Amino acid sequence: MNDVPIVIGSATLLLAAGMWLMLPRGAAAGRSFGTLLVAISLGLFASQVPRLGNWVNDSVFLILAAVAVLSAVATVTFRNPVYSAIWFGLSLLGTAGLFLFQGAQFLGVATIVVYAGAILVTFLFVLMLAQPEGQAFYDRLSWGARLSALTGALVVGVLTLTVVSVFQGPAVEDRPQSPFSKVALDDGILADQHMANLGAQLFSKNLVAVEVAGTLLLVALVGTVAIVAQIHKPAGGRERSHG
Amino acid sequence: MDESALLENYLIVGALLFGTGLVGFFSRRNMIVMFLSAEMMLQGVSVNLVAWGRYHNDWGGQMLVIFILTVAACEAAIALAVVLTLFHKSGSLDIAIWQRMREENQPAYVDRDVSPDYQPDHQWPKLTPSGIEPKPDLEEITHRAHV
Amino acid sequence: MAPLIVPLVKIGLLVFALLTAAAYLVLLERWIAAWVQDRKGPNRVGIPLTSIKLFGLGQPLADGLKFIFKEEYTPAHVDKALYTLAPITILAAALAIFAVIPIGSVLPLDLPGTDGPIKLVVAPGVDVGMIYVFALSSIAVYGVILGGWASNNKYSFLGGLRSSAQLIAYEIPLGLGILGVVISTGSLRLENIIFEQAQSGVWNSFTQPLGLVVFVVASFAEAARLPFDLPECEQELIGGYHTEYSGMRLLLFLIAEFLHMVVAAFLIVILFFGGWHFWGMPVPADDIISWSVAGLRILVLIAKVLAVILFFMLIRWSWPRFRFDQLMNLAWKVMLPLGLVNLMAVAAVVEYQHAREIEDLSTNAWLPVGIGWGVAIVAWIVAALFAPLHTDNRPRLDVLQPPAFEPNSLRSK
Amino acid sequence: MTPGIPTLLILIPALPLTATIVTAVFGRSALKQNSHRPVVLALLGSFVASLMMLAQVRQESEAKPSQMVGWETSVDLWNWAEVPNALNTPPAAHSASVQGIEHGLPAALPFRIDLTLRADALTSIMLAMVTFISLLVAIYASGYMHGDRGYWRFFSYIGLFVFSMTMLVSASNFVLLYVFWEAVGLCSYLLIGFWYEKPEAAAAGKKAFLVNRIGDFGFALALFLMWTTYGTLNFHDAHGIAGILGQTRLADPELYVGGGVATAICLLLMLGACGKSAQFPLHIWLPDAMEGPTPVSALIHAATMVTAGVYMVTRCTPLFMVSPDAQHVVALVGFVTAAIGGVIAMTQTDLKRVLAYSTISQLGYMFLGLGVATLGGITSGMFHLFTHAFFKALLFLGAGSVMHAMGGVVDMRRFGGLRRLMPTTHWTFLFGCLALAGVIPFAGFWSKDAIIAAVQERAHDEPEFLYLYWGALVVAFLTSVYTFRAFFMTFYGSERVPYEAGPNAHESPTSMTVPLTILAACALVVGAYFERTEGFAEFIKLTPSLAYEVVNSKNVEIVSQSHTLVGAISTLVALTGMGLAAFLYLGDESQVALLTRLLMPLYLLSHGKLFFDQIYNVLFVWPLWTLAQASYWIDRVLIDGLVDLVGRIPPKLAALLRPLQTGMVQFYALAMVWGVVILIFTLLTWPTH
Repeated sequence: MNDVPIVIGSATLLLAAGMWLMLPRGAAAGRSFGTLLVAISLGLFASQVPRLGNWVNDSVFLILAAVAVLSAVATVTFRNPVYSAIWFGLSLLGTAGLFLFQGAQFLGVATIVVYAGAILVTFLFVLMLAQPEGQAFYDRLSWGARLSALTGALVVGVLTLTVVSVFQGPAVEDRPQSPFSKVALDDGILADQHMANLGAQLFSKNLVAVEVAGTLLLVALVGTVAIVAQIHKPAGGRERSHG
Repeated sequence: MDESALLENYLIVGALLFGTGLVGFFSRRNMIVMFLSAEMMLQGVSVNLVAWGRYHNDWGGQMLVIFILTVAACEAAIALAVVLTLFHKSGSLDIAIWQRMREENQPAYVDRDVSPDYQPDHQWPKLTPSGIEPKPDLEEITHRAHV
Repeated sequence: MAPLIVPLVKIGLLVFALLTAAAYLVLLERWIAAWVQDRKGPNRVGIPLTSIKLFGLGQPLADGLKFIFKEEYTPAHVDKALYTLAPITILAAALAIFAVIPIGSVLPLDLPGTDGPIKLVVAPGVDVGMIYVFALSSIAVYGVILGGWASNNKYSFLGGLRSSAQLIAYEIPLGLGILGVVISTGSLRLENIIFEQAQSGVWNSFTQPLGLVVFVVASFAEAARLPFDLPECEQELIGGYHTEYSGMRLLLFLIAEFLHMVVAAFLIVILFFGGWHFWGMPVPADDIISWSVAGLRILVLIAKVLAVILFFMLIRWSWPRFRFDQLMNLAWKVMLPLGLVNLMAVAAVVEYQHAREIEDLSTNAWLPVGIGWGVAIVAWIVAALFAPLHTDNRPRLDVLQPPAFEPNSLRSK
Repeated sequence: MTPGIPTLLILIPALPLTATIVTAVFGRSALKQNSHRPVVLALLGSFVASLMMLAQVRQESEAKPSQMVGWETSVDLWNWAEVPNALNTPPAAHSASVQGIEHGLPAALPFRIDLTLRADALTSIMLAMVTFISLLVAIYASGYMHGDRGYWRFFSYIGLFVFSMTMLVSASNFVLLYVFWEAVGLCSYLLIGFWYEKPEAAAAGKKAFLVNRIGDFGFALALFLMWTTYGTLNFHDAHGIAGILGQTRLADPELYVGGGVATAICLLLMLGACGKSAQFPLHIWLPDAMEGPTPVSALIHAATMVTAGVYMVTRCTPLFMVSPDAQHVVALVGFVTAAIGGVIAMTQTDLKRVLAYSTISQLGYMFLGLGVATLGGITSGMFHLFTHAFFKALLFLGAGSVMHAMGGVVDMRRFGGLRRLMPTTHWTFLFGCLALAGVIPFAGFWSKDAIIAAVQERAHDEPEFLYLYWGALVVAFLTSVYTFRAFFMTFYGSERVPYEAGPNAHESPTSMTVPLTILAACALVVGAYFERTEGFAEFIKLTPSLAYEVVNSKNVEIVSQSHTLVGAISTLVALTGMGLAAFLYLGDESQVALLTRLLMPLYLLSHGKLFFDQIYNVLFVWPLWTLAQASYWIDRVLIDGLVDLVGRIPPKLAALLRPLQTGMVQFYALAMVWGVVILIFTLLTWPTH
């Protein structure tokens, strides 16, 4: 078991190096090497966690996770922001698949509706309006690429180490085990009437939170209009109505 | 399915998404890509929450993710408005333009890797402007275009 | 192996049927166009190498062949990856929507390894069916946006931008129209929505005429059919987002457009016109259904869908295109409030029925129907008064002089 | 049906206040040159109300209940402040309560201030006088101030002043009195500095305000002392506590604390009165106050506000009665002031300043009368206040009329012989002069004689007062001389008009001459009328605090046996003074020059106003200025230096952290995440046991 910290540490370093190589750094090359390093690092991370025990489940999960994480890496490292957005959309699809895999049907679909259908499209819209030519010089540059890649990888490493050291502790009896059987889960969170249960939860236990979220949406709407309205406020009081 | 193994896998996926988002937020200069990275961090958190909710057979995780979605929508609206405002003021999505809030005697962050007169890869030919410059249509300016 | 085979067969049949249908819908559309314009439509192409014309039924085949064998031309200035990705995205999304759409109810076919009769839907039992449809229709936007952007052409680009704005704007009234049905049914599964209407015999279009109007208008816009085909209007944008496309890629775009229309027709029928239900048909439980009833249901559903598609085409050839600002006004100032009003009315009626414990709608249909129509008429009148769509061309008092040129100091830096 | 006394009491101040608000709000934009209308209307209303109240008070007073001493009534408007158990050890003097324990000591006294108005003889006569003079002055000012840029401002100040003054005389506790005492001071400041663009006017306003502060300081101390001594500040009995001037205490004079405390209270009150009524040594502000518009001089600095001190001392008669030392101080101060005023007025060349010093002198007479502290003295002091208001207002308004015609010139050497040019002003001014000089039968004669007679009466008991008696006669002589000096210099001799007046110097408009005429008539008759009917003194005596004197005093009768003799002497003195003035100023100026040369030191002394300003400069202003400079230096260099030193440390510390503020958003996020990473890492590796 003593090699776990070493493997995770080296995976972290590989991830940092790979991310650094992949990040846009002007004319510097080495992207494909960086991609290789990141892939190796992800493989090392994957090697340190137990598998799910069923080859169908395993493969589905691994594919979804790979889609999500690799698209995420691509989002961050692609020079063209439009590509970044597309990759992010793919990453969202992967995440939505992960949600579905967990039995969170509504979240899987809602993520696509909200993120991919509304947020990302709006951002693509703005991006295309602002940078119709695709990329600008600042998209070829990074701020502190080395430091940020190291920091991000370090966070991943620390979190992974924490998780692994808790779940695969030296004493087998100390490792956490879910107290819920398959039957209990099927009666609870994996029940057939998913939407009905979710709605019941949402509007009973979390009613206040729902109201607060609604208020938040309203406030954000008003705030957005207020912020954007001042763009069109001319200096000399001349205002063109677009009503 | 081994529930604790599932949880562990999901936690690590969440950590990876979160860390990748961090890297993007730190290093990218384009405000919209920064925003995408921030959203990616939220995705990592959401994955964690859903996994924990399944592990504990509790709806709280999914509830929280629903609220994360709400907050993300609000955040997107506000961030979009702010980005648009900043873009309107500077004509660029570069975050480094907005480093004026630094301390007085701090040196400005300047780009070293690419010269400022960077030209994008493709240079498409442009037609030479010719003929008479069109005058602004008075009617279009002085009449309502629509209701 | 049956659990895998049955869905695969379903998918294969469905895709084949849809693609063929799309091709023949093009022919149908051209016929209708000719009929509307009082001329002859395509009527020559029949069986090749013979002189049998078959009313031009061979036309789709010829078209398809032409598309397939045309040179796959990729302009030099496009972003190749996204240029290729765009039509694939849009077609994939359009096809994937059909995964949850029931075509009829069930077939009383008892195969080994399957439990019960075979459901005539690719993915039965998806609890979030309606939201799934919604999610995939929002994915379809990407095809248009990316196609427009990747073409690196100003017309395409404008088409893409218009499309994204339009689709996002009309998703809200679309959702509001769906929500009314979902509230009154209490389920997001399309099968349940049909079954509910079939049981009571009161279609949702009777109780929610306002919702129907909102949904139909929004689905026209989502399908980018004619009164709302701003993203690709020939007169302004040449071909919109598919200006730069040709060959197979263009074919994919065109098929996807027709599939959108088909999806819209299916949804309108299922949500508002009772799906496979027609009065006088027996409504037995799924597991004791007979072959004749099952077949009748499929026929009824297809007939209804065809009728709606015909309606779509008639509208296309009889209605002028909106201007873009009118389109936006219609979405935000008319359809959104109308949808909200409908939603609130439905919610009130449902609450009332809950409170009075009225379970069987068929015997108590007058109240919801009356309220629905009353609300619809009143809301329509109010909307017509407050959001007139005529053009106001009075001189603008605020700008009588052309604005002076003001250099934007920040931007020039 | 006439409104009752409570309604009138509220109405009298409320009308001018309303007019003030209306003028202040709408004057600038809407009323403009019509700003006088609301104020004049309100003052007319107030005056009518005061007359009605006077009649009712008279009626009520004569039918007063037998157990009452004098007659009074009070109206509680609302409770202003209340602190229960404010005074835990009741003062020795507070051994009486109205109800409950007759002479016991309550455990604790509340500090309670009500907004209470009172009506009695003194108040009602003051109200009538104030509103009448104000009304006439306001009418006069509508002509005099016409065309001024701050027209609306002027009238809003006038309204505010009348409101404050009426509240002052009708207040029924010392706190309220003090508040409005300050309010009239404020109005005085505002009106003196009305033409604030003029540096002299601004300086005069400041001077008046500051000098008044000294007096007010004494007044405030007197209030504190009274509170600790009597446990209340009410005039009347209220809420089971005997007021300072209430019926309980008046009926039993033993309840007044005597000795040093009483003297202290009285002297502090007197200090306040000195400030407000321009008594020596605080008289120096009044001549400078003539920088204000002339109607203001007439209204505030001659007729009404300066009499507030006299009113207050009169009101507090019971307190003064228990302290003979204080009485002597009052009398002495009064006499000294009268003499100073008379002497200085002899040589002033500024018409308004002559009148100002004569005001000081006459106020001194009033205090002399109050200081005599017999019933006769006090009533004659009040009587002089009353008559003086009329003829002094008349004189000032006449002077204003002259100024108006002469284009603002007040130097008597630059004009002369105006009697043909301004006949109405001439005649009315003559009436005023006769009244001031004390010529029979003009108003001033009766009241001044009453004072001199009261002094002489007191001299029977205390021979020291004989000096004051002779002194008062000398001052009367001086009064007569300087009054007619001013009169002759202005209206007789060869006709001279300064160039500022322009070619068409003429009589003032009707709105100015009508008040002059009315006041002239009053100056002629009020004294004689009240003297003949003896109405004034009889009426004033119905005031509770004076009625107590009637009950307790030995000499109930108003002196009248020696009155005739005194009257004859003073008439003689006045006529002699007139004659001297005529001799000096009607002929050629050689006599004046000769006399001036003969009495050069005296002349210089008088012309230099006895050098009070200079002495004060040396005694107070310079040391204080030096002290202030030293304090300024200490504050600037020592204290500020220390504070600055402390303030320089944080920037130095902050300079260490400043490089972290790079302006790049990413850097901040990075720093945050590093913090989290370090935290998690520490938690992971921290030894748990």
